[in-house]
Amino acid sequence: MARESDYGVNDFGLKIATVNGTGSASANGLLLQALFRMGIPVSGKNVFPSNIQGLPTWYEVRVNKDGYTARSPDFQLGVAMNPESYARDIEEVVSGGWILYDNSRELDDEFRRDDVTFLGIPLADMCVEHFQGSRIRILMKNITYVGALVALLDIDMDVVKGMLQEKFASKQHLMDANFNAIELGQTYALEHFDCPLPIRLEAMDKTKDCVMVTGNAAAALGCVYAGATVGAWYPITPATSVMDGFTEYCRRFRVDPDTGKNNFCILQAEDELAAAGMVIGAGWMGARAFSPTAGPGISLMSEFIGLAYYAEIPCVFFNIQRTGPSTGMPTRTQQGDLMLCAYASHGDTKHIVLFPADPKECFEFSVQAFDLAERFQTPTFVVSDLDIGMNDWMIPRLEWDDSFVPDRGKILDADELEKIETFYRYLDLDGDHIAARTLPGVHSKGSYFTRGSGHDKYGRYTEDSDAYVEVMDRLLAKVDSAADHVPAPEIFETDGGKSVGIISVGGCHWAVLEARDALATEGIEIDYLRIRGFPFNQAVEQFLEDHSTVIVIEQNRDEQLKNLILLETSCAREKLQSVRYYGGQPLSKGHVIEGVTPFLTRERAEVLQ
Amino acid sequence: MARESDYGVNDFGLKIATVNGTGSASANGLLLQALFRMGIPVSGKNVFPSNIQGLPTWYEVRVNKDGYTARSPDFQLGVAMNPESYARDIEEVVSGGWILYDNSRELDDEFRRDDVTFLGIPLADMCVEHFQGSRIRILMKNITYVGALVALLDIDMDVVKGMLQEKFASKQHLMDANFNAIELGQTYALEHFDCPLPIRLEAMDKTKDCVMVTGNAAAALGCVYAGATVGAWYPITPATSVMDGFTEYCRRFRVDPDTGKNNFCILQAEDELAAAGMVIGAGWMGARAFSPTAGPGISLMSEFIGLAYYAEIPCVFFNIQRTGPSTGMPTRTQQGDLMLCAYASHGDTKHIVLFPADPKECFEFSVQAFDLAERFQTPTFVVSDLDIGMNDWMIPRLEWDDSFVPDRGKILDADELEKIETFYRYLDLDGDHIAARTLPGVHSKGSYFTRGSGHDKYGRYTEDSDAYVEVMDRLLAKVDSAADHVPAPEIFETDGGKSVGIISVGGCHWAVLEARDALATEGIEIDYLRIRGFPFNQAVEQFLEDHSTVIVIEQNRDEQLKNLILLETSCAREKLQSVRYYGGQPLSKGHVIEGVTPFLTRERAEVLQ
Amino acid sequence: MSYIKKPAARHPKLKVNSLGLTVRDYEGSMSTLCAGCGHDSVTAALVQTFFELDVEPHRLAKLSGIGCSSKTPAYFVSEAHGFNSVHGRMPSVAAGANAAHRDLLYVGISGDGDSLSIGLGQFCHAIRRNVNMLYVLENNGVYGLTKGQFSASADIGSTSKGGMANEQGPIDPVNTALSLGATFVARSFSGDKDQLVPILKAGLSHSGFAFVDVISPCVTFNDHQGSTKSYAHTRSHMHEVIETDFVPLRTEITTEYSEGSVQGITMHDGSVVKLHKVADEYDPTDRRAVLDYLAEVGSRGEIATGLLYLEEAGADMHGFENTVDGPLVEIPFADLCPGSKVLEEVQKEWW
Amino acid sequence: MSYIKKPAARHPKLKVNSLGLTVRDYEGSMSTLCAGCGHDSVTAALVQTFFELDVEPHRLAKLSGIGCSSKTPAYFVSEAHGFNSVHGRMPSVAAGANAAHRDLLYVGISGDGDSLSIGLGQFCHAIRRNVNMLYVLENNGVYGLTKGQFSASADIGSTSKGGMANEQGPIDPVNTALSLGATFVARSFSGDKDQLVPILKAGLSHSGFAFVDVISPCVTFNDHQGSTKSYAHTRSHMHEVIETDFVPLRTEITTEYSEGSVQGITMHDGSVVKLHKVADEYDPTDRRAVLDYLAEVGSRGEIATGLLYLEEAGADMHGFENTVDGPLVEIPFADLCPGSKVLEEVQKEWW
Ligand SMILES: Cc1ncc(C[n+]2csc(CCOP(=O)(O)OP(=O)(O)O)c2C)c(N)n1
Ligand SMILES: Cc1ncc(C[n+]2csc(CCOP(=O)(O)OP(=O)(O)O)c2C)c(N)n1
Ligand code: SF4
Ligand code: SF4
Ligand SMILES: [Mg+2]
Ligand SMILES: [Mg+2]
Repeated sequence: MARESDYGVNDFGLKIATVNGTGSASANGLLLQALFRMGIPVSGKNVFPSNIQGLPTWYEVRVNKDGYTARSPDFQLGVAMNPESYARDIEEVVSGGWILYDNSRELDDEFRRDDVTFLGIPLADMCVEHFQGSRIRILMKNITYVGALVALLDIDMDVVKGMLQEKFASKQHLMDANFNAIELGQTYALEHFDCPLPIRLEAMDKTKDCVMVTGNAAAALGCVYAGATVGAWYPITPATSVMDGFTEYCRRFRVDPDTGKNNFCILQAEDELAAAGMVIGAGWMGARAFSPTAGPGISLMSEFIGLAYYAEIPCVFFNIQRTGPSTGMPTRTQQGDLMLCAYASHGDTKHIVLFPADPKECFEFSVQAFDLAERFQTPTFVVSDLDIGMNDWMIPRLEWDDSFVPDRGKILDADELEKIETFYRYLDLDGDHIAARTLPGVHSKGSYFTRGSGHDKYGRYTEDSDAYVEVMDRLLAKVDSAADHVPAPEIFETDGGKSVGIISVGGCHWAVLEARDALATEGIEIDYLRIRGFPFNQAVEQFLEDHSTVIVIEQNRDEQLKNLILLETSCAREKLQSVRYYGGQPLSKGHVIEGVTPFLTRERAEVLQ
Repeated sequence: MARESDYGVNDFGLKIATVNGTGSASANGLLLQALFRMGIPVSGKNVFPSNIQGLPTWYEVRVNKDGYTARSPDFQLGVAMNPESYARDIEEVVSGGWILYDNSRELDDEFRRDDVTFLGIPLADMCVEHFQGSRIRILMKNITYVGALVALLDIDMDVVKGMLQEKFASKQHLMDANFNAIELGQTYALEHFDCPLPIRLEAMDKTKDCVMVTGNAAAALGCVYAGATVGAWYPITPATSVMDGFTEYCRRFRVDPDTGKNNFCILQAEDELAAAGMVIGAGWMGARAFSPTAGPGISLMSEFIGLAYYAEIPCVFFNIQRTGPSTGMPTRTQQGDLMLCAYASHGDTKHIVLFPADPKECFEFSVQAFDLAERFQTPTFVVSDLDIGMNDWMIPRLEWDDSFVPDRGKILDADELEKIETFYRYLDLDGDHIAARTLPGVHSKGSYFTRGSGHDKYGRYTEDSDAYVEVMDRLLAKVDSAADHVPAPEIFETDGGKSVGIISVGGCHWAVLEARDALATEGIEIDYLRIRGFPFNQAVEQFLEDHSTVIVIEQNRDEQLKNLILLETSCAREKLQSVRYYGGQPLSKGHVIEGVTPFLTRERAEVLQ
Repeated sequence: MSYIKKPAARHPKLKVNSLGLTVRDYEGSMSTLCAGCGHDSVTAALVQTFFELDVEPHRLAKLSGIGCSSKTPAYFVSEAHGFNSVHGRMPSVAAGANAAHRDLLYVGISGDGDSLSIGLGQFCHAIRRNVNMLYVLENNGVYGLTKGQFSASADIGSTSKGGMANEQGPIDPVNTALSLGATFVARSFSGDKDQLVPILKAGLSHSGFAFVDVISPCVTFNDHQGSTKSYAHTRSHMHEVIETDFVPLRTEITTEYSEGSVQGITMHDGSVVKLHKVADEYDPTDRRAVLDYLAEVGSRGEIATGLLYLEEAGADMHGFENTVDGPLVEIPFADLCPGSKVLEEVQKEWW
Repeated sequence: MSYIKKPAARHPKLKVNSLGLTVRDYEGSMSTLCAGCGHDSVTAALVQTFFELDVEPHRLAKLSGIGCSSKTPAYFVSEAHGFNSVHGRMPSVAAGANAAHRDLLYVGISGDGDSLSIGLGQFCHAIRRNVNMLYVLENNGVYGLTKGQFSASADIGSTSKGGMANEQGPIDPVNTALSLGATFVARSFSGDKDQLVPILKAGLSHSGFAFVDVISPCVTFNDHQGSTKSYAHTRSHMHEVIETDFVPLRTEITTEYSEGSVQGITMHDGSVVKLHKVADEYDPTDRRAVLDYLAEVGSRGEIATGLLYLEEAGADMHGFENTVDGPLVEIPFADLCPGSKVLEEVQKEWW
């Protein structure tokens, strides 16, 4: 049984249990949108099965006036629409909470709890009575529970109606049905229950500079803004919506108005190997090209990634991580591919990796990834995850500087080529470890032979030890030099230097932030650094040096981030402590507090100085 | 120009430069074999291009009465048969050495050196005179230089003739030609030069308990002895000869005498992905199955390796490493896939890896790999390299204990299944982290569903956090527990505990041993541990603890072994120093001494205690 | 046979087969596919096939890749051994399994994405190797599990749910299989169990790679108007080229085969496949003629169905490899390990 | 054109093409293949093709996988851009390159191992996508670079150097390409430059995937008696179905095409391919008829050669994707980035 917990106005969690494929997603979206439009910070997490229709699915809504958006497993209100999962859904509500359910069929005694309030509404019966046709009845049942929530939570009905009007502007009969259903639910709740509940809403103004979007949509838009023209992919959850988004935005913004033709080319490849090959081919030609995928895709692309590394071809890969290994849990989140992305492929390799923490960074890092890939002429990864990529996130409005000029790196144009004596592809002329490249078709002096086999700095085939080593050493230095160019870590430091620090990455951020605040209110102040890029920026090294205990928080079993720190910084192992959660849900404050506490008690005296 | 160097009777190096595809390989083999049969420790390293015919190729022979077999770049004698590579070949001979060349065409002045003795023999002319047909003339030219070496080095002519008799027993005309050529060369040398040279041979009895073989042949034989029945592969240098060997030995020892049918099945797959799938399918059925490949193959197999890890299917992969990344230098050696093999695939994974140092261990570890794979129900890698795999090595004669019983791990047979109530595939009943498996077709109670997607300990599909985590935690513990079962490290300790230790792996061994002896004669004594298995045995941890400086010597750019030690032991980073050579040649004493010296001078006082 | 779990007490009226099992014993766990998904009908046909052919559940190995279709092995014969492998690579797993244990029955279930996109190479090479298995491709023209993208079998002009028309030519698995020398090629429809079951039976008896392309509509993403793999389209465009009867070995064969329209082919295991031909001149053993006939039917926009081609004589993978008759996994270690004497001998050759 | 390097001083007698380049300017670095390798003859034919078609070297992109065959791009047109990628995966690299820059000429060189074993899936999908490129498969029935294992194109009964006979049926790339809807399919022989050069020219002009299977003997591992891809066997079993003339755009077309045995096909770029047919009834634009004819020729143990099938109308990859006419790489950033205004607009939809 779930434990009791704090809650209040604009501060609670609610979990809606339905069956997938029944249209609940749009009802839940409506709900979340209404809250957002009321100016209240809100977040929504979709927990869905790896199938298409008929299995239990959940939507978790967190309302938090202070703006905390991390997942919270404390649900004050359960909307239990799926008898299949009653047992679990009812148990999950905290003591003192409420359970809204469909009492068209009576609730089995085994599900009863004394410490929560059951709010039964005969949803199915009402829908049978008021709507015709089984499909519409199923859909309207969802809208009806939203109607009940309007009453129970005091949602602004005008906002809801406004949204329905926008949505169904051209479909009067659907608008009518939705209005009807909303009001049915509202009326029933008002008549039968004490509305609103103590957990309820009050309009605020905390969302006006914000938007609500998924990380994958934002990443897709980032690719458009970065000037990517070639996208190659093979469908895979949870990366598919990156390409869906790119397709949609390209169709809107990238079709030549005169000819109706596309200023882009999206190739649905036959598999991930082919997708990687396409991206590399396009990168070789000078296009900004990318492929979104997940762990299994990266495994399959490994050989090609090594080619791009060694032949120095810019290309961008998005890894929207899901729970591994193997097929794993494709609809659950994890950070299990950190090491893989850093070192993918056989032989000595190392790659640039960016770690966004939310859709805002998905957008920004997308753009930056193409710059880095071209500047350093090497595969660059944007490593996101299912939680960031597929869930709705409230983020500050995105901005774009119209003076932005993409960093194409060293590319010799026809004029430059005309002037030089001979072009050598892998010759570093200015000591920055980067050799100029040329693009095919530009000038015959720029021609060279690209290969994944041994080559010297002139670009010639070689089996000579020294010539081979010389190129390999430059490659290492080159990628390492990207450390100063990847996004610098975000650092949260308390006033005085503290001895304990936390390091984390990606979507862990929000739970860590919340936990850190919570600890601070108990007088425990901790410094915190969030890694945003690999190879690690010097600031990471500094942070490690400045703290005697550093707790690394991440979402995988094998301490992959901690391992990267061990390998790539000079930090002593004794300093590093590990907190891991890898059950497939987004990280929550509780995980963090529970995880760090054992290390704090030891260090507490010091911490509090 | 090469530096002068020590040499003497039964102690020198010779390098033969020819053109590949001209039959020099068999002439060189003849030479090496003769030396071996004279009882003199010898080793041969083939340096060949990644093509089939017409490019420079070299064969390095090291004769060492003390039994050192590591590559040595000091060549007292050069046999320069390829004008294409004269410049390099002549330069490589040490000052005071000799160069045997074909003076049918006069040597260009630019190649002359004052500090070496040129021994010209008109080989081409002699062969034109004595043999008919261009093919036979080309072949006999090689035999003729061997004849000259017989005189120059004092090779036992009876031994040579005996070998030719064995080899050409059924081909009289070839035997005659060979005898002829040998004698031509010998006679010419005796007549024109002061024979033998100061570098010469004297029969010994140091090889009688030894054999001469390549690592790949030995590994192949190991697979036969381990009882492997299914081999699946895709050709790739330098792994191809593993399957060539397996095929040959199976044809000899595994054909059912009654039916003429094969007690094995070798599948030439369409690529490495398919080869991995086949091995996994066969392993699922209970066959001992393996696939030999090289780095690119492991990259391509990555997805499947994760499946085998997560679904717990025994399978054995041989990675005969070559120089990476990408296609790299396919005919050069390296240890560039250590990290990859330890952690291959996306998500949290870890694998058992064995590291043989010579063909003897290739044989033994092959057998052990199948035991480990079945005992721990997980992919197991034997990580060798081109040098070990394809070169001729002198090793102690292999032994086999006929009482050997393969360790099949926990497999429930029909009787056991008959007795139990219900079988659950992933349930650990005795706390050793290993769950019993069943084989298809044995008993209906043993049926279960194998999958790479989320599953609980009962083998059921799951998307539940706790159920997923429980299995993942067991997997980690399971593979870690293999640390006590992989081959223990080989440790060479000096009498008193020394503060400096070396850790190395695989084929580095021989150069390290030789360097260590050399240092010892200068009074510098160093302890040495050679890693033979991963996860690391407790003895590795102990060695690290016992030494204040540990120098890790390996053949890759990125300190991969050192990194594995950092990740998988509790050793402090400051202790670890790195010596790397990754130019594609086998490691030599010089690399080691040069590499460790900087650390020794610092520690020297201490070292000498 | 002694190792079959005792069937639980059953409704007394349920028919039992010669193993004493009822059709329930051939079912699997509850399907999690969409209500109405074609794949569930294929599952039902498989259940009936295994039941009627008296297949010992634990002697059946069922394999798949990844996809909605690839989930179905979980939904039939719970007591068979199942392997849900990785996307597109099931053929190699099946080949390896079969190499190790040739005495089990192998059934592979795949989808059009699984077999014709990511898995095309493995699919073709399994055909070339003639791996002895029943291979069912549940073909719906889309990637169901990833929500409806066109697959490589989508026909030109077929529209997606959003209304976009596919322009690239399809890879027709039947044509591909025939071109590559497949020894058993059939096409059927998940909505036609009467046609499908005898084909599956024949496929299971075939000694070699028995390929069955089953049009299996995706009700969620590809069953709308404009789709050429919908129930409606398939029903109205199906053209049964040949009608199949399967007469298992144990049934006494009494029927005489009339000349002309019925052709009887004896399978390796002694069963007989009787083919009632729609057109007299159709010869299901003449590969080229079959290809031509199918091309003609196809050019009319019709979908030829039935057991289209059958060749019982060719060697399977074990034939090519000359493997022993029994399963490799049952050979005792003593017969595999040459022992110390041989090791000594071998080493004499090592100089 | 202004960006072609000035040709070095040449022997005055060497013929120059319209760019002022001699055939030498189309050569590459020295071959490192075995003396006599068929692949070197293909290289020579390519050199002649590019020279005679006045190809601007730097506007040519030459790609390959891994293998002896895949090394050959290094041996022609040094001033073209070359990409020796990974084994079996060149088609995807070519597709991506072409997607980015459709205005270059693409030639892909592959081997039978590269295209029919590891690369079969990519090969088939490049055909399906109709990637605009000349794709030359240097077919020797073996893996040359890894020393002579049978490849998937090895014929039944063909023996290895050691004498072992191959038993598995071959994957015939011509048949496969035709079955998959390839728009240009030819087969030739490295030993027959006269036949090969016009085919290569036509392939280069074809707008779509121009597939040329070239029997290219491996003298080291597959040129012995018993091999069906040897010089001797190919010479004696070659059957030229069709003779090709290629008339480039700039040449005035004066010939009249007689009915019957000569068929003229105008290519997308205005060049004309003239096909002199051996058999009057052979129609190189009727896919099914071609397949049947080839099957018949093949059943006699003969190898049909020539430009076997040609279809100039179909859309290529860019047609399917509706890409702009010019290269994507040349679109200015300003036209690609929607800018801040649009970003504001888009975000209004984000609730
Ligand atoms: C390596 C890899 N890439 C992508 C996926 C995602 N994926 C799962 S199923 C599927 C397509 C399934 O299509 P199909 O085989 O036609 O089966 P259907 O669902 O239509 O029955 C894809 C792309 C995956 N599981 N693994
Ligand atoms: C992933 C991978 N696997 C295996 C190899 C080894 N390999 C190199 S070339 C080759 C076969 C080449 O055969 P083919 O394409 O027919 O070319 P050929 O040498 O016969 O011209 C193989 C297997 C490789 N380079 N990469
Ligand atoms: S999505 Fe389509 S293929 Fe998948 S279960 Fe639903 S109907 Fe079947
Ligand atoms: S091995 Fe064969 S294919 Fe390779 S270069 Fe030599 S002859 Fe040509
Ligand atoms: Mg499908
Ligand atoms: Mg070949």
